[in-house]
Amino acid sequence: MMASIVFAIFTLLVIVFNYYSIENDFWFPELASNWGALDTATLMTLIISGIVFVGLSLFICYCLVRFRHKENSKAEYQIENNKLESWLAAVTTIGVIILLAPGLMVYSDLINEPEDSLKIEAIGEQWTWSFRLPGADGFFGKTHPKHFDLNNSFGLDPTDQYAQDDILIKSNILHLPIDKAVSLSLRSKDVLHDFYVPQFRVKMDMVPGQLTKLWFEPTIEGRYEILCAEYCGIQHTNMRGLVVVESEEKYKKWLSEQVIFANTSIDITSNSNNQEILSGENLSISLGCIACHSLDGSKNVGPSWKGIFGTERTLINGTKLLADRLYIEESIIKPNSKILMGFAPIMPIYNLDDKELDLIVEYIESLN
Amino acid sequence: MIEEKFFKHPSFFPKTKPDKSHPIKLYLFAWLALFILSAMSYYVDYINLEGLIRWFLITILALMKAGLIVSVFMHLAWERVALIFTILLPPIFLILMLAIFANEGNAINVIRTTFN
Amino acid sequence: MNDLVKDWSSDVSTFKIRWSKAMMWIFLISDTFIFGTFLISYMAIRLTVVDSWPDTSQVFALHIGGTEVPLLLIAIMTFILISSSGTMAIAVNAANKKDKKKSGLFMLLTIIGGIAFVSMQAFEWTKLIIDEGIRPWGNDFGSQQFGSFFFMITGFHGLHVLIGVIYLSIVSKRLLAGRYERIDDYQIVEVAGLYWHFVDLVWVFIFAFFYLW
Amino acid sequence: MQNIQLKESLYEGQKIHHPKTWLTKYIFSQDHKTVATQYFFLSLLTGVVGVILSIVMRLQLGFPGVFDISPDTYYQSITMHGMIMVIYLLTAILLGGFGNYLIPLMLGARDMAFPFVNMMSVHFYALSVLLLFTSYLVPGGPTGAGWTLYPPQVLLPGTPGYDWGIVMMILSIAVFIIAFTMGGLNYVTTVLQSRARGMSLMRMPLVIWCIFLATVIGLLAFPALLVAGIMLLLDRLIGSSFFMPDIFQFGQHVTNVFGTEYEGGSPLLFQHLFWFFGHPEVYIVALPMFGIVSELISCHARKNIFGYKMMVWALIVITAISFIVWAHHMFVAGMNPVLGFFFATTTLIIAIPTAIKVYNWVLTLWKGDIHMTVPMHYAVGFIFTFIIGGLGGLFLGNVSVDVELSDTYFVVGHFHVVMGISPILAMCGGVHHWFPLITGRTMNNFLGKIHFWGTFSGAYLIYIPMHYLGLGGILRRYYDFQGLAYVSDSLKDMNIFITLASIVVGLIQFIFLFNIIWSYFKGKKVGKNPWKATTLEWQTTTMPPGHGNWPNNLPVVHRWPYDYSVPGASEDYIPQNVPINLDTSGENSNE
Repeated sequence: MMASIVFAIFTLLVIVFNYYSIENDFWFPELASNWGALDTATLMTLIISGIVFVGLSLFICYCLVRFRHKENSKAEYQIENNKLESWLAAVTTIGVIILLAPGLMVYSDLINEPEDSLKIEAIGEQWTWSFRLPGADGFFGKTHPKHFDLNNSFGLDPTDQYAQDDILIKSNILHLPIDKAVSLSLRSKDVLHDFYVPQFRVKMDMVPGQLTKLWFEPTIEGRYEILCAEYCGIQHTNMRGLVVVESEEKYKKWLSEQVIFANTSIDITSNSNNQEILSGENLSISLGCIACHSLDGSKNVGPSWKGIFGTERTLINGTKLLADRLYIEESIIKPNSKILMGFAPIMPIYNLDDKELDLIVEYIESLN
Repeated sequence: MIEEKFFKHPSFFPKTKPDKSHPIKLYLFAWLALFILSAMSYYVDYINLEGLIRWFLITILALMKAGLIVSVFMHLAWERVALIFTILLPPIFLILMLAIFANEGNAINVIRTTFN
Repeated sequence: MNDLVKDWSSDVSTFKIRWSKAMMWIFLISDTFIFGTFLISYMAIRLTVVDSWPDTSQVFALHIGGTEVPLLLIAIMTFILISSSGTMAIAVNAANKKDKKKSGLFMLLTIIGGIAFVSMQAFEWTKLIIDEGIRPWGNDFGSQQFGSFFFMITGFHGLHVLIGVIYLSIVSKRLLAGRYERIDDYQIVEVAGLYWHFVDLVWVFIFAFFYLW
Repeated sequence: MQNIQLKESLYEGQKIHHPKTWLTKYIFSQDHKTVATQYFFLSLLTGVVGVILSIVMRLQLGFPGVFDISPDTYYQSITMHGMIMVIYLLTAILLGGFGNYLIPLMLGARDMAFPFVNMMSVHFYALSVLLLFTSYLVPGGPTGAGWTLYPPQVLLPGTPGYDWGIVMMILSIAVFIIAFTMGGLNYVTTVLQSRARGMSLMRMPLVIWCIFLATVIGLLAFPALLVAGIMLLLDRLIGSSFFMPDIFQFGQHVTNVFGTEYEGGSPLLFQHLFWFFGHPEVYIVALPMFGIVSELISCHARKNIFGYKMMVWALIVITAISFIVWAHHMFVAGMNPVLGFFFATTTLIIAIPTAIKVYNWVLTLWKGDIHMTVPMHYAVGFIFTFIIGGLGGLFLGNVSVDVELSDTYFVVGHFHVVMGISPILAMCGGVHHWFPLITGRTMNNFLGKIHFWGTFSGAYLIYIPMHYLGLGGILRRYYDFQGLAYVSDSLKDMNIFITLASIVVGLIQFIFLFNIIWSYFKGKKVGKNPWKATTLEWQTTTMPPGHGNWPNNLPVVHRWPYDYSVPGASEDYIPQNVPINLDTSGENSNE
């Protein structure tokens, strides 16, 4: 008796919590793309399964009360009732079909991208994003992992003529025109990532060594976060980007400011000090240093670079030493030789040549 | 009566040793057949058949050899039907796995050849 | 078919065979899945990789007096393994007839065949590693997965053969010592035979799909 | 008089080695009951570690930064928690523990078919657990790649334990698979080959059916995991690249241990292999729960399980289909999109037999004579949680809904309802039910009810909210949620609430452990067959059963296992080994 009442209470608690969560925004984020169909499918499943759950649960509670043990009460002896069971099976089957059929239809839209869509490539790496557009000729240049290096962080084939006018966006901010279908080709440089914008609903993994596809159509102007939805290492949480949905002309203006492949990879050759700071910055971005070393002094996986140059540092074993050029270079080449107090020895070894080392150190120094 | 039903039931006195008094000749025959089949599949490679015909022949010959070993050497041909079915049904899952993996492998290969 | 239903609905024992034999059969199904998964993964990767797969008949060729005979060693190994399987079958047959001497003799022949097979495989590995310079991380013939798959699959199969040899030696020793005669029960010989034939069976597929395909 | 001395030939190999020393009695015992107990306590021990790890995670999520839990620790905890719970606790306790104890007793056999192999199995299991925990001692600590161990990150810097933790993990899993195979061969052979006279397959209790089929699934599914593990290990140790494509990480091309670059491998292949094992694994855990619950409901509602034949066939269908649905874990993993249609369909098809089982449990309650004993509480609670879990499966199996919900907390909530709370309820119910058989004493009802209500309400308070977080797009495996614009502020409070709830529930589990120990010494002594159950294990002459289970003659089975409340019968239950002609219920007995 008591038990069944409590069971019933918990059942109803689920419904109550439904309202609570809608009140407190544990509910679909604001929809900013054409994929309302996904929400509809989810909502439909939620309603149907909710009805089934409440129905079955309350029926069980009723049984527990109605047929609880009393003095000389005896259970009915019925082995089976195939008619009833086949009815139940049939009803379930129909329900399943009702759920599945729309789902499959939506899915077929999901995997067939429209012809006239805007072609963009998104590249994931630990732990940041970068993007590439085909440029004037409308064709992506060929890429291959073996082309990756510090100056060619997109792995473009330098000899491919299609590649020359590809627009490279090294920052993790992507601008998109509103009401235009975008088809993303997703690549990964290192590990599994997953391109996910909650307001766009769709998500797809980025798998190294192959290429995956995803398409959506932004419908509301605004700035939306890009998140990594597939676990990709200790900084998984901080792998964020920004997609800015704006009007056509703004988008055109932004596009015109971006560099194309032919004009990149000139930084390291020049010599003036100012240039070096700039290219040191680029280097630190393309190396992914800033994923772990913040530039604003905030503590991250690694110590922040802001204002460390020339200060006194305390190592794990308690010894203090001055963070001079030599120390920083050593920490880059042999990262785990001197571990700072309060940090884990997880930094990978970077075998850079002297020029690149100088650039990085100069850059760190310039942050003071 | 229930007891009679039980005692008459064949499963009470199972043949713990199924009759396997096959003549040695049978094994020698299977042996010979295996040699010939192996030689044939080796020959398929030796004369450098290419394409579908090669793959078809290799697979067929391998399956024939496997059939010989399982049925004659491993005595499955003379086991009870229940056992035969139990042995031969599970590999169906492997065949399905093969189909899916082949599809997947092809898809990735296409991607790599087109985009790299 | 009627038999099928009767067995499955019978009590006590479904297969009407001895426990050890039933256990071996079930184990062999599980093992089939291991080797099946190995070969299917091999197929998947071979379909996936872009650079060409090495021409096996060239890689495994043997130079006899200047002329290059493709896959000769493998052919001989196949021959030996099939023969050992045949001798094992005869040994089992003899054991069922409670013929201790004959059964033991043919089991010894089987063991010799197994040892020969393993040693030839060892020779093949050294040849490939030292002469052809094939490594798990690359080779001069083509896709670098070739080496790793070759060493993994043949290695795993060779391990099975080795275990089989040890297993058979124990069984044959006990057989000739007359242990099974005393309890008048030669079942275990048949069980060992099942295992050995399975090893042969796996080799058939490795031969077909790795060496010839 | 029906117990006829059986021919030796049927029961060959059943030489009972009676233990001589303490060592052979408790450590190297070949008695299936002792082996079961060893499995039970070992897996409970690892389970305690798993619970502690989950508390560590929840503390970080509830109070980010307060307890100074580093990302390494967090992700290592996730990985170890998942592995321990899914493989080392649930698989081991449901098959190794319950399976070992119940199969011979319920089938009327003297012991497992191969007692020595059985003993080896539990010792290998102990070894695998040892290896698992030694991964905390190797440099870099245990692997932190998540329990799915996805390459390439599992072998790359930037993931904790990428160098030695993963090696230990794979070795441990390999040893576990050996142990499981030893045990599994035993269960299958015993069920198929050494049943009591009259015990046809269609007279087996459902729990035996379920454990049998779960073992079959395991024997066919674990090979895939073994192969995947071996290939991963080779990638790590001998520089092959099965799963490793050409990788450019942290500004340099990643090289293997021999200094050459990885090239051409396919990460997706691992995911396929892993889930070819991983999805059947769900049913390896689920089927035994089904079985236990069926027994409890039928026995404590004093009513035969409704539609026994339908239940058995549903089980067989589930077993078959469970092998062709695996890729619904990979809808957004970048596999060939066309496959999505196939796997979505098969996945929703498997919902039908599962639903039939639920209906039959409910219909068993209908017009029953329900005794709300503690085991019955657990059983009914299981039905509730399992309905939630099953319906959650409808979301994630349906491909387009899954695109929206995968990698969110909806998934976490779903599989914790299905494989977290439901197994706990089924397990504890089973322990409460069979404890008298094992010890001759009953467990304390009061403690039992506290534990039940605590765990059950915990299931609702912890996991129902998680489903809604998932609808809100909150991603799983996140270290913290600071600075996410689309996340509502109330998420913080919700996380704190969930954390507190989970800590309480975690502590409540220790009440159950205490209850076991306390009742073992102080529990109320009961006579034979306290629940008035029909199945064979309660019909042994001594309780707890002695070594060899049946002192002189093996029982003979005359009826199906659910003859409760048979009309015209003197008692409201008729044990399986009571001849039909001694009772008026012959025609009813589902022959």
